[in-house]
Amino acid sequence: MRFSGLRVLKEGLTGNKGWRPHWRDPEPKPEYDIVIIGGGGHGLSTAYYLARDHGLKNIAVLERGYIGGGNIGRNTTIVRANYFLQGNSEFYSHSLKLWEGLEEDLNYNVMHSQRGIINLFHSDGQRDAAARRGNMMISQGDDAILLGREELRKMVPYLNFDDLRFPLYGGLYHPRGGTARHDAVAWGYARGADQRGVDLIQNCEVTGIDIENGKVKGVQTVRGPIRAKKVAMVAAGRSSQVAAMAGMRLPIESHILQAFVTEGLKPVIDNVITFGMGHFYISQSDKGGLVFGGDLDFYASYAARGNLPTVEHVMEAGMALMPMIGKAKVLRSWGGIMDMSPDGSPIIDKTHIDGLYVNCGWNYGGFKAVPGSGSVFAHLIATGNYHPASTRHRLDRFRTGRGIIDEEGKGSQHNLH
Amino acid sequence: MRIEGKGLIARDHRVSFTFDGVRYSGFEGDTLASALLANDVRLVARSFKYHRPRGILTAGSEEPNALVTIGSGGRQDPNVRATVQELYDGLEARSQNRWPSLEFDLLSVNNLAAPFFGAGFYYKTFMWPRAFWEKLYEPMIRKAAGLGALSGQDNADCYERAFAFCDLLVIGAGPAGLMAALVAGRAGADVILADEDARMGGRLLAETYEVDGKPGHVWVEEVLAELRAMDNVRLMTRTTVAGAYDHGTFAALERVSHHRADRGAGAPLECYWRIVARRSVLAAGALERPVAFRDNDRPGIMTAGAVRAYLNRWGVAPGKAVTVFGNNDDAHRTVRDLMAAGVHVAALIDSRHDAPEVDGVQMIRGGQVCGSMGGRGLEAITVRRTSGEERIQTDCLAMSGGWNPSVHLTCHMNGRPEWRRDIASFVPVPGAVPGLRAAGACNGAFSTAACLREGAAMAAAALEDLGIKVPQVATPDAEDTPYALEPLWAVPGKGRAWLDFQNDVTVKDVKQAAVENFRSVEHMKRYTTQGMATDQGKNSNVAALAVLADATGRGIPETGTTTFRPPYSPIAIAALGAGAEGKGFQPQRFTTSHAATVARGAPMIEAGLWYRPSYFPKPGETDWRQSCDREVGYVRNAVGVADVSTLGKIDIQGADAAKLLDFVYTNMFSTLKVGRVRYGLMLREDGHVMDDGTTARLGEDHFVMTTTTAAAGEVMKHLEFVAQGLHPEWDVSLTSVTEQWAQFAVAGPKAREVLNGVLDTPLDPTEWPFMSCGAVSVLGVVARLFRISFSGEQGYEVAVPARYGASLFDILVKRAEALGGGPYGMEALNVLRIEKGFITHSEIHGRTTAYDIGMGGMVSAKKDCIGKTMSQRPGLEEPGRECLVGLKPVGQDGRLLAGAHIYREEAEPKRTNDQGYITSVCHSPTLGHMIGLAFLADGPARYGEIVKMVDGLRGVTTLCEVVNPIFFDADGGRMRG
Amino acid sequence: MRITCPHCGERDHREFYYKGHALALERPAADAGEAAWDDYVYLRENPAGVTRDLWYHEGGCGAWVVVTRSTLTHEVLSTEPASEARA
Amino acid sequence: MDNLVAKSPCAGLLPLTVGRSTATEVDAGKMTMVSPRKGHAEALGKAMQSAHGLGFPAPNSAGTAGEVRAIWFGHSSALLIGTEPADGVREAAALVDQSDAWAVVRLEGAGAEDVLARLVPIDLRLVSFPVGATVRSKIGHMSGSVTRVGEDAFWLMVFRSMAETLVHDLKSAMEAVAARG
Repeated sequence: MRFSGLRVLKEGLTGNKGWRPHWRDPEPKPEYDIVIIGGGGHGLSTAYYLARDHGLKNIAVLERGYIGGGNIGRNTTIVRANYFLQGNSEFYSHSLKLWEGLEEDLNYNVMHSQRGIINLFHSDGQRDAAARRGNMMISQGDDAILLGREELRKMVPYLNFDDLRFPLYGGLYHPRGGTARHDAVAWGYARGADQRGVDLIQNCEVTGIDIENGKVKGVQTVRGPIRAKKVAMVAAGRSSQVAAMAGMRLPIESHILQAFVTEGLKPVIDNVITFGMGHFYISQSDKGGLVFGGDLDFYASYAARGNLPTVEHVMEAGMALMPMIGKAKVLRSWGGIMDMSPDGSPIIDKTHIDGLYVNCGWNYGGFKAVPGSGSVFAHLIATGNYHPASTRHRLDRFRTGRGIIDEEGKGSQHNLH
Repeated sequence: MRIEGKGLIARDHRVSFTFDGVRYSGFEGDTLASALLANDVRLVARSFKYHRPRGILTAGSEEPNALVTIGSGGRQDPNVRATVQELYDGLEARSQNRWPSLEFDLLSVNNLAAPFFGAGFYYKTFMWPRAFWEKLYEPMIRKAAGLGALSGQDNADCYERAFAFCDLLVIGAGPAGLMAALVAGRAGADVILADEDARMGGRLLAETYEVDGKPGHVWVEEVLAELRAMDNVRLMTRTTVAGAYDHGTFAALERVSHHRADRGAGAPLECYWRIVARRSVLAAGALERPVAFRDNDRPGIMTAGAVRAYLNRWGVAPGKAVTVFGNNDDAHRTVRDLMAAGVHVAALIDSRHDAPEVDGVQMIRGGQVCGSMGGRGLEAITVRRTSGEERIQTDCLAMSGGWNPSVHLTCHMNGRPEWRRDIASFVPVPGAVPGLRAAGACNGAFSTAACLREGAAMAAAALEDLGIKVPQVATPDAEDTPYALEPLWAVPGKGRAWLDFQNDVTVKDVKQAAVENFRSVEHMKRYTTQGMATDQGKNSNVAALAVLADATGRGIPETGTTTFRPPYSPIAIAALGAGAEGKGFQPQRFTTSHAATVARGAPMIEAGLWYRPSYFPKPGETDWRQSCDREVGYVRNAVGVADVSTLGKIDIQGADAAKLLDFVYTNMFSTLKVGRVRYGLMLREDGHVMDDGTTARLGEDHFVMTTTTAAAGEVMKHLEFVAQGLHPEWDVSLTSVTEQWAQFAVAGPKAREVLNGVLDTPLDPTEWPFMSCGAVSVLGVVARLFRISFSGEQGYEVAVPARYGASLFDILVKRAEALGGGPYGMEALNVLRIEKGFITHSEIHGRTTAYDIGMGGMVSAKKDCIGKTMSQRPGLEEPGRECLVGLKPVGQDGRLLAGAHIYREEAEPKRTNDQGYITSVCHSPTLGHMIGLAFLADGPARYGEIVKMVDGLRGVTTLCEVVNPIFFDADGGRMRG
Repeated sequence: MRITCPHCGERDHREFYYKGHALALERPAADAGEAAWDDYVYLRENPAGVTRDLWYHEGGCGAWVVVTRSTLTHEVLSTEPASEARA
Repeated sequence: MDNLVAKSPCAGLLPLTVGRSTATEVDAGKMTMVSPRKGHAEALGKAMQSAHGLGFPAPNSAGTAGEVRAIWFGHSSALLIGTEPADGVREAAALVDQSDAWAVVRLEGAGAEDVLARLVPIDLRLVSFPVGATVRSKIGHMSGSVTRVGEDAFWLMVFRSMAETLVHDLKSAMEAVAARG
């Protein structure tokens, strides 16, 4: 079924009786060409692009709970391509281009909103770093504008220009950055993959990975064994446990990231604003809630909930930067489990086991990567070659020291990225 | 309509307020909701999506409809629940989400278009043409969305935060909570009793039950009086315990001044508490659930318990002819209370065929309300029974679908409540929050007697855990009626039946979600927005789950459990982040020369938490560059003085102090002689540079290490980690002495002359060669002197105990000025160091190695050190890495920009041709042109090459020559001289 | 979250800085080889369950503390000074 | 001839009285960080006892002997206040002069506990934090030291450079407490 305004009109006039499931709930088959472990954003988009770009159909996505139930269902919905290191720059640029055609491609309104992102800076040194980043973006063919203090004031007059602890020098503006409706992205990819013949199997936890003579043979699940020629691990939040089934240890630590939404309010914040000195970022959803977050809770955890010191720090940053949001009331807070890698950048690679692939380590930037990640991972799985936009996200870069992509410059301590 | 003789309000204290500009009056003790109802105001708000007229549904913080805006300007407070807002004289409330007025709201046209606005409609449309999303559709949607509005002005109220500790936290002061507090209080335990209401007592204030043979509210007052008299009990009214966190930590919000007309006394509006409790009792009560039927959202339709609360606590009848509709015995109380108060009850409709009889009222057993009529308020309902449908004229419907225990806090640590079939509700699982026990209605015990019993028992159990002896406390007599109901979630039929009132989610929406395969409860919630309004599904989640279960042919337990995230009810960001406005965000650190520096007009810039001067302007200078160039000139030609106290200083003592330094620095320190200073480079264990600085050997076992300002804390942690974690066997003590010493750089050809003016013994140049150090006497005070240089000139740093810092700075500056020099700031300091090719964190930004910055040779081959092994990974040493170079423009006027990227002269400036980037630039007054430090692929091999600097952001392209990063005095003769 | 510092007693975790897994205490010899160092600096077991990790009581007494706790429930099972943890 | 003039960390900032609490600056005199050398903890305790009349303080405690105080200050250190460390102490410990490193503020009055409850994440009520108790903890966003020196009096210490923030934070908390009556 194609979605359109006309369709909505027609259904509305006939009692909305014609709607059909967005995806099937098939029984797992005994064998697939490719099994994808993880029905989150990255798993679903990988399946979608395997089908769309490589004509592969005999694919299953195995999801332990419900599709889209991981971090794609609990993030702050920001989409951007403002990285400054080789490896990330071309990858996120690729991803953003896919975002820009996503609605037509999926025939699903994911409400991708290019409302612009402003990264604030507060010193000459930070301006230099912002300039380095902006220049990289431009050289990659993306958009970046360096805003001075007065230009910034025109765009976002409600920031604290008078007595902010770290005064506002300006911002790096990325007009094509923005937000998207996170759940809809998962659903859109799920529907698209399903329409192309991919089996999405929910409530199907993988309990083992079958490996013989260094080659992957399939997986064990709570719904029985499934044979597969290739297996892709895309289970951010649980990457280490899945990899352990294949006898692997990953350079990943799992950490909690909390996020917050306020009650619905009339439009007041038009862009995405990030306040690096306060580890704070905020946007306003189309529904009116202020959606914002900050830094990690900092300790390794799988509890998917955080604690108060981080909550308070995030709110302090908000009050410092924009005291006009003080009366907005926090409605809900939640925590996601982040795959923190030792350089803050993802891993998209083959493993030493033939036919076994890994996609993990998204730190807290996985949402914007969903289209790009699926596209380059599908390319790798289907062709065996690295996609040109993702030649550097290698698993062995830490061992060799070649091509470490450390945007924060914090080194090997996972929680500092 | 107010009922004489009823209610616990202060009839002798009349207060006046406005709603949408119309003046009304109420009494002290009223909420805005009770006062509006007393004034027969029924239309209070508009819903989120369809802009349906809405009234007041509940009498508590779970209210989904009656949200208003209080106040204006910087005090404008949107989305305030009228049911929570206490009335005060002069209160100004306004309705929300309507235009032009509450009565005539143009966007109520959405209601007519409802067939096209079903669940998830926007995912299916607004996709064409593509450009219209940001330009047309989204702005339209955004404008329509949201309820209240922020003023856009800075928040003008004061908020505060605090910590509290106790043995037992009792959450909720209804019968269960009061008994728990009483038992624990009498046991002598350290107790906090917190309740979100302005008045403690819970349902006992809203019902007509007797406790211990007296009216419930009288018993409440007696218990409170006893508790107030106990030193070991703290009563926190107006305090909502909003979140349960690890290890007995709770977040709570106290509404300190929302009920006060005068807030000018400096009192905080709210206080956000972190309460640490060794044990806790959750006595949060239960929330009544509505029944879904066609048009069940009209003003005048309320929960039955709310009708009783308005009647009994506030003396208000919400209608002249009230109808009661329920599926349980509890609803019958509403009939009895209304009749006893003389309010006409039009009918009692009980969906159960075997419901017990209630005398004196027209009773319809086995009937269901299947629709409502009315414009902006209820006028009539339709009742369906086996014999057919019947219309009843009524202006208020009190409905009850049963009660949901308030399990919310028990979900905050991922606990999943379990389904209890007999009460058709979720109840907490014991242990869901460690140390917390649920008692009373929130635990599924609904009679007053059961609440009292459980409250006492749970407190006793908690005290036993803590080893506190529990006294015998008799449970007072109270009603012990069993709670009987037959589930009724949604009355079948055509039309729209509301589940989530605020978000306009109907039974149809949930069913449609199920049809579209959003069958997981989480999918349904996200697809329909069910439960995502400001009440977070308190009123609707269980019913929606039941509808979904029915639509998917599953039982409720298999369909899933509802979960709740903190906070229990919304909390203002200003409360959570209280105190962070302006300079309160982070501590400010001031050097001892701060006041003098500011007095000289120096603009201050942040360096970490510190403030340092940018430059010291002189009269006639119109541009910072003029000041900067002049200050550079001081140092190059005469003498400059700079406060360098912000650099981290760590005192290192012990027999193994030298071993520690050898281990944390790449180069050797055990060979350093006493009285000498050495530059050191420190790596992280992953082989990249962490920090640099000089370390002086003051004695055989005594060193003082200098770190950069930015990395002082990080280095201290690192050293402690090595000393405690990796080599606990070493004898070494680490103490930060950053704050003990005020330290000033005195640099330039006349530096010695300035110093000799303050040193009690003049410097002997032969005893004080470059990189020497030692104790000196400055104007009679024991001080330290280091001959080091970050400027490339003859330089010293003199350190005195910080109490003398301000004084010494003044003296040094005065003496420097007398010699043609003066103070210099960060801008000049930066120029001086770039001219010398000295690095800062602009260069050692966490991604560079010793090799990259040309210091590969400083990694001693003779010993292991932190980071050495990993720095030898192939990728960190191979050709092609970007390494430090100097850049100078090909023409004198060429402009360099930090952050610009570097390309080969002929190459197109695109990423794939990128050769490096510029980290630091300045105009060098010494050389007369701009200079820069940069990282360039294979840089040191390319001296003399012409490359292109491109700054696309600022539209600047400059040809540059790659040069040695030491631009000035390459052999260092000046600083040794 | 509350953590018992071996010196100070039970404290709010806002006083602590977190480093990561306690294997940071098991620093390999310089010549232990590539695999050992990769293990030490980068690879993590990252258990969903009991783990031992390193916290620095930065806002308190300055002790490095090894905390044994569950990453699933945040329950703290034991704490000890890092200086005594390696033996 | 130039002369060095001493200036205290809170000069110009204190005293301050709001409601029922008062903050004043303390001139504590000589302050020395004392850290026992490896294997000398016992000897240090004895040396301190014999020379200064008080032993090396146990964690979370502070001792006084006349004008001399010893405040436990970290995992292996204490601050010896009001005296020059004796030679015996010097032999057994690493000594670091801290006389100028800390701002020392005395907060006293009936409201003092309530003021600190707004700043310090520790139960500082008299029953759990008696006279002679001390903690290293956070005061607002700052690392500091809190010692109860009397039934309703505390010593607060933060780094000297943050004296102004300490006074700012104290003042806000004192005003909020006072406004509650």
